[in-house]
Amino acid sequence: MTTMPQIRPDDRPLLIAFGFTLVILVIGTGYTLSTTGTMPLLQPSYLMQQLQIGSFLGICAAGMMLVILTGHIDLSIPWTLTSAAMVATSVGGPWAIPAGLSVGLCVGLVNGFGVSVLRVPSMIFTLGLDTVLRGLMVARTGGFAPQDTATPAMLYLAKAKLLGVPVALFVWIAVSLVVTFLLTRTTFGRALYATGTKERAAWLSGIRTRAVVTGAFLGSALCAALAGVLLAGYSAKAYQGMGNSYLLPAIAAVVLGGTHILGGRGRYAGTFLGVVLIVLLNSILSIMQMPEAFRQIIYGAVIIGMLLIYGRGTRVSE
Amino acid sequence: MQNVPIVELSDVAISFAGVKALAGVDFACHAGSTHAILGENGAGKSTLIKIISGVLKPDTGTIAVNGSKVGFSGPADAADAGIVCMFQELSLIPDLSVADNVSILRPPRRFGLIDRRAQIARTEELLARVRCEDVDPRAMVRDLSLSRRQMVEVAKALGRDPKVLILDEATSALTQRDVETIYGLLDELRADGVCSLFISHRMHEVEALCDRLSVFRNGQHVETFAKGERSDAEIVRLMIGRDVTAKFPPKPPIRAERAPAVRLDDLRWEDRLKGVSLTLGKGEILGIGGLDGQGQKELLLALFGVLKGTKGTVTVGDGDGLATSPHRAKTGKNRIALIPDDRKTEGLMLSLSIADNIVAAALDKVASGGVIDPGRLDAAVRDGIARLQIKAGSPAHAVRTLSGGNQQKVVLAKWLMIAPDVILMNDPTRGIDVGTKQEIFRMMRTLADEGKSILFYSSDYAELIGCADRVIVLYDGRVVSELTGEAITEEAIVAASLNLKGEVA
Amino acid sequence: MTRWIAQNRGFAAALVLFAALYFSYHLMHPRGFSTAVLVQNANELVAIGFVAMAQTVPVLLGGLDLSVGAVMTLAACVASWLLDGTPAQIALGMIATLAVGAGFGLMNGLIVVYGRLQPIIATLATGAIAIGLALLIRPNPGGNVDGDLNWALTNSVYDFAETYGFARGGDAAWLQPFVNIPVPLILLFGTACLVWLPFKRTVTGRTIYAIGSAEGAAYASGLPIDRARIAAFTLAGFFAACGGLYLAIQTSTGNADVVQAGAYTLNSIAAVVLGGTALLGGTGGVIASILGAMILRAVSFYFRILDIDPLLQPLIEGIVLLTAVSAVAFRTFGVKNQLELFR
Amino acid sequence: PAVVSGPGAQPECFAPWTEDTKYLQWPAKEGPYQIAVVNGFVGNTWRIQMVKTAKAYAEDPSVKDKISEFKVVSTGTDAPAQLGAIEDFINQGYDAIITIAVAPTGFDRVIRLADKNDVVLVPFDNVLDTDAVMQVNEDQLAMGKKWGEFILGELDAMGVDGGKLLEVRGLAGNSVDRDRSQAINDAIAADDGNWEVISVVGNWDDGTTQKVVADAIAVHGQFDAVIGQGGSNGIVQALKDAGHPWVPVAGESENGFRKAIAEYSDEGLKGISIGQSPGLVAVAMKAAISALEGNPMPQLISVPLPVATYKDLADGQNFWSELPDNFFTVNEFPPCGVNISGPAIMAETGDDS
Ligand SMILES: Nc1ncnc2c1ncn2[C@@H]1O[C@H](COP(=O)(O)OP(=O)(O)OP(=O)(O)O)[C@@H](O)[C@H]1O
Ligand SMILES: Nc1ncnc2c1ncn2[C@@H]1O[C@H](COP(=O)(O)OP(=O)(O)OP(=O)(O)O)[C@@H](O)[C@H]1O
Ligand SMILES: [Mg+2]
Ligand SMILES: [Mg+2]
Repeated sequence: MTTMPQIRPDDRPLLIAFGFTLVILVIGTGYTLSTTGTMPLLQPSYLMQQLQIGSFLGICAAGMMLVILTGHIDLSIPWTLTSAAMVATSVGGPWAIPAGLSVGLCVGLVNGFGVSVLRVPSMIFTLGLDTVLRGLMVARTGGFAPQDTATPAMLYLAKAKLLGVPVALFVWIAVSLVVTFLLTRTTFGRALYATGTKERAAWLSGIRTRAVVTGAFLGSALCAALAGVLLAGYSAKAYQGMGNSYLLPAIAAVVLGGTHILGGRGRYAGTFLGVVLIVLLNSILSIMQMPEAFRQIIYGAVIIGMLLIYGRGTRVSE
Repeated sequence: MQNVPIVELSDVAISFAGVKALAGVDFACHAGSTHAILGENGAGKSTLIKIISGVLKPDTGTIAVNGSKVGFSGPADAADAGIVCMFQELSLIPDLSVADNVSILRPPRRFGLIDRRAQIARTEELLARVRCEDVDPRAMVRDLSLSRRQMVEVAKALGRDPKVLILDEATSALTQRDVETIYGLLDELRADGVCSLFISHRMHEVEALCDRLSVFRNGQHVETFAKGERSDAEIVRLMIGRDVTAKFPPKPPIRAERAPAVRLDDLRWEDRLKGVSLTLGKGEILGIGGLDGQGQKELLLALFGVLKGTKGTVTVGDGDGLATSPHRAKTGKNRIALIPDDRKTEGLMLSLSIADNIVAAALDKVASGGVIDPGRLDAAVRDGIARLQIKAGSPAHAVRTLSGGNQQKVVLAKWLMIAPDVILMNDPTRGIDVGTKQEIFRMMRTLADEGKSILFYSSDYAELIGCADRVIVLYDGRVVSELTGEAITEEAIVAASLNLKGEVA
Repeated sequence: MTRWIAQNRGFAAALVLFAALYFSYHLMHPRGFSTAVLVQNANELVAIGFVAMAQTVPVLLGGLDLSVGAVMTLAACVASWLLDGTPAQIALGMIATLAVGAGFGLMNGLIVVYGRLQPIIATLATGAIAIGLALLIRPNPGGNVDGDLNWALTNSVYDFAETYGFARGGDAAWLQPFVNIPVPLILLFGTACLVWLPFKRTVTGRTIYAIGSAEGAAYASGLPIDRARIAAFTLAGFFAACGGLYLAIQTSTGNADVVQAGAYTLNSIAAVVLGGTALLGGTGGVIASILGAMILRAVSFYFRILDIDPLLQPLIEGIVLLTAVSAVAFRTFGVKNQLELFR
Repeated sequence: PAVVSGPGAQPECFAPWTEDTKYLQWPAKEGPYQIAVVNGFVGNTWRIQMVKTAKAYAEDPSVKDKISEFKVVSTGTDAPAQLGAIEDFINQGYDAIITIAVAPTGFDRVIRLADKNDVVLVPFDNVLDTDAVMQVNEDQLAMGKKWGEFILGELDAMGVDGGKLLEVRGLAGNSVDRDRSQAINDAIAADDGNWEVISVVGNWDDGTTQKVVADAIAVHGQFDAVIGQGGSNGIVQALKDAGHPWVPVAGESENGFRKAIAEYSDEGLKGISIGQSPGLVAVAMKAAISALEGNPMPQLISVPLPVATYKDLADGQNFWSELPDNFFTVNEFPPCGVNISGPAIMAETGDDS
């Protein structure tokens, strides 16, 4: 129990996540060198491609972080993402992207209402809404989105390159800047942390916690919708189930980035690193052609291992 | 008392993240005595008893029980050694029944399983000993009032057959009658050879109860002496290192006519408020008295917009109605602030930094268009810390690292930042040391003089007498008495609290 | 009685809801109120019922166990190798399966307690590990489970007796009051009563409630916090393994289905909530969660007797779930002291 | 059912799997029949198309009068729920139950109950590892073999006799994935060329496939051909994005894939598209009705593989360039009188945008 040297406890997860990312790169490069004699992992083009793919996850995770900071969780990401993509492509034309984002708007408001006003546990309300969205998509499209091809604008955002860097990456960075600004420089950000720490005390301090929680869910749903629109651009079309693989990695990224799962603590830079880490881990496992069984085990072990190293979570002694 | 001390600490030191909470403490207490531990907020009293009761482990030093060294690995070990602690924050489980709570650690068993019937019988017995026959052993603790809970806590402690009984500000929420019960109990226990360690900021309680006193200051054991060896003034000087002359600032002369800041007419809510009418004048400190749970808390909450479904008319300032949420209350034409009684869950966000807590209510004051101005924020925080003389290493530290008194100051600082017109206070000095209390009272008077209105509930009659311009006493959700000036006396308040006259004012 | 309802309002509401749902299902079913239908419904309930039980224990602590579905799957995969041969071998296989589940739960508990990790995130990770192990054990679905066992445990008491030839093949007079009871129901509620109810009445069991209700107070009272935590996760692993064991017997198969495991985990949380147990911990119980699971199942029964457009079914299911959990919330509109809304 | 000797009814439609396939016969029942389809997972295009085909076929004049009640339920990937639904329909007195099994085993109990009640249980698509029930499927091994041989043939024609092949696998742990992959690799092994096979897992899902193929290209540079079990749109997309030269690709029967083959075959996208058809459900329904009428039926019914290569694609016939990518082109089986085409179901859906 002595003073922590130089490193602030807040920075520890960042440093560890960063270190771990380097370790992954080294191991992966070692592997490719020994098997094929190449080192794609260190090529800018490969890294760019990974980050381009990672940007969809990154955007989802940014939104998820807002919700986790309030002490809630958003399980409706998969079908929010899918619905936004499917609606966007079926509207088409210049209104495609606004239409997709407005799906996010609606989902966020409903989630916010259910969690903050009705006070249904977010775990279960967002799960229910996810099921409803899936039902809506199954029912509405009957399997065939009337029009499922992405518009040129979506294609541009997801696939084009600007100065050799994928535009999707710029979108991710823009989202990151917005979220960082929100969290550190606005009253909304402060209120978010306060609400996540102790909603009762925050409410009694005159913070409109219902609005704050709703805002967080809105942010999450908008991010998911944006990711959906981009993903549809990347795949050139929208399809059922495109969001299925974004929920758990988003949560894992947020947590690996040092955000406390019960809310109130965490920094955006951590989430960003968490996403990079997960994306690289995934791509290395797939380069190694790791069978699914080991993939799952490694995935689990990495999360546990890193959190153990963070050594967070104070024992309650009071 | 020349025998082996029942608990003895030698050269104990502990620090938290570099902050020394206790250093080089030698302390001993003996069987058959009631031993007071005194000190200002943050002196290290709670830390001391947490060490004795096994909650915290000292960094250095040893603990001996009955002369033999022990190393507790948790409260359970200490309980095995006969050390039973009533913490300042209650240690009852709200979702378990009273009986479950009372026998939580060593329940009576049958066939290896908890015997519910025996448990209830045992609980009834213990409750009878603390004169709380009105509490149903099957009731959930969460349904009890704070004072009943404290009494259940006492029953629970008794049920453990303590050799050493520690009460850390355990009487802070108790009514007079219960306090008397506890006095009686402690006397009985002393006769049985139990050592009681008693922490309180109420000198008269210490006076009435204890035979020995130990004073702590800045994490150090200053002195231990028998009752009567020192005068009150000397004790206070030992505690805070200076003289405290007058506890309360002088009251201004009584003014008959004040412009009303808040007017209540027949305010009703559920079965807790049964038609409260009163007027709070500008620049007035209006005290609320009465036994615990007579609607005082509800009255304050109602004015702060927490309660729904209130009836009756409320006029705030000139013509505003009742706020519907704390946010409305805070941002209305007449700003209202509430200092809640439970600062750990209602007043503070414990793991957030001191700075974040201080600005929590006034975020828009340090921001323009929702964007925070770091310069203004820092200035505001510094101002708040300075104004209330909060003892803190850095504003970036979590509030939970502050001692209770300083935590309370953070709550006050938070609300002063919105420059409220009406301040509602629910027992703001609970667990606060004399020095700080004095500061708080002085601040209240200054605020009043600036034209702010204060509605102030206290469980301590002395505070009402010393501080309020006017006192109303609530009984069963009604105002039964209104006292002004010289008429504010302990007798008058007690009589009104018990509704002895049976009349409704 | 009034006090019981007041203190168990969620459970009482769930009971009424289930009774109404289930009764009208039988009324509409061409063979309503028959043993066959009861047996069928019971079979469908057991696995999710056990997993809901498993989820309840950590929830009472105020945590969540996101590995219950995966542990169930792991246990089923283990069982699919072990439930064949002589009765003694089968019995050993069962014990081994349950031990694997309980052991995995124990590991969860140790990680949570000594690694000081939040349960929800620790079990998210260990769940992945469990699925990985299950995939190693059963790369492809399959298995070999004693046929008699399958038949006997998935039918009524009469068939059970007939299969194993006791109580004169099920015709003994003393057995007659019970012959129509489905064996799966006995297994489910039997485990609940024999394991959970006694456990609840130990200090460790009560500590679980205490932790969920007020952890600091529980610690300060000297309760065995760590032991209770570990016990809770171990018990969760055990119940999940019971579910897996039954699943293996019912399907004679182990199947390391990732999607199914995830669905079971999420449904278990839904069941816990529907049963009236607070996710924040402290109140509720295992029996209530079985009831919650029964409600979940009962909703899907309706798709089989009513003529509902198949492509609308997922939507209706979602809306019903959302409405049910929100209905609980309408209480919040009656709350007069808004502070009660915020914990 | 009784085991009888062949031949069965309508052999042009209900072709036995092999010559050794046994025949089953149920006692003839009076129609019309109650028929239920118990689906597992719902929420991807294939399943939705399957459900719509089933509903459309139930309205088809050739069978409409023979069906008195028709229900479709989807239980999700939850084995007990699927078994429960089947048992429930047995209890309700349904005559035939069509199902896509969530697992290839575990149906012993419902098979036993179905037999006891003379209910015809017909698994299709994901079939069971048992010969106790009548099943309908396309031959997955043959499909894998065909894919492999076609690709090797095209490479041979191009004069390539060695290099890197990319195999995109399906859902781990699934028996269909296992069969297809095994047949593909057997075909490659049987070739005398010098091939290195890189396997990635695409889960039969466009997005996952696109990502893993893109990754593989980034790491390995270039492939001589791609053999994918599903998610074929994703393969095409990834090749296109990476600027990978068009090479022979084997894949499923998504409309988008066929559109791409038609467009780029001149540039080297020599494609083959073989589909597991959602129309199988109609064949299974027809087989169930036939069995209920008392006809002897093959225990394992083999539905011919709907193969289309770049040589025989025709717009408006086996793909539709105006229509979305996501639906499965092969839906009808003329020998069986199942004539519900993909676009026909689409027309039924209506265009509501
Ligand atoms: N866990 C902790 N982390 C950091 N600092 C702590 C911790 N516990 C106690 N302290 C510090 O130790 C000092 C002593 O605190 P303690 O709670 O013992 O005071 P106290 O005498 O009980 O005061 P009060 O009268 O307010 O109750 C304070 O300065 C407090 O800030
Ligand atoms: N969860 C926690 N983690 C770390 N330190 C804590 C925690 N909870 C409390 N503390 C520290 O323990 C010390 C003692 O706590 P306690 O709440 O008894 O304070 P206190 O000084 O007695 O306050 P009070 O006026 O209410 O007397 C506090 O100073 C606080 O810093
Ligand atoms: Mg203290
Ligand atoms: Mg104190």
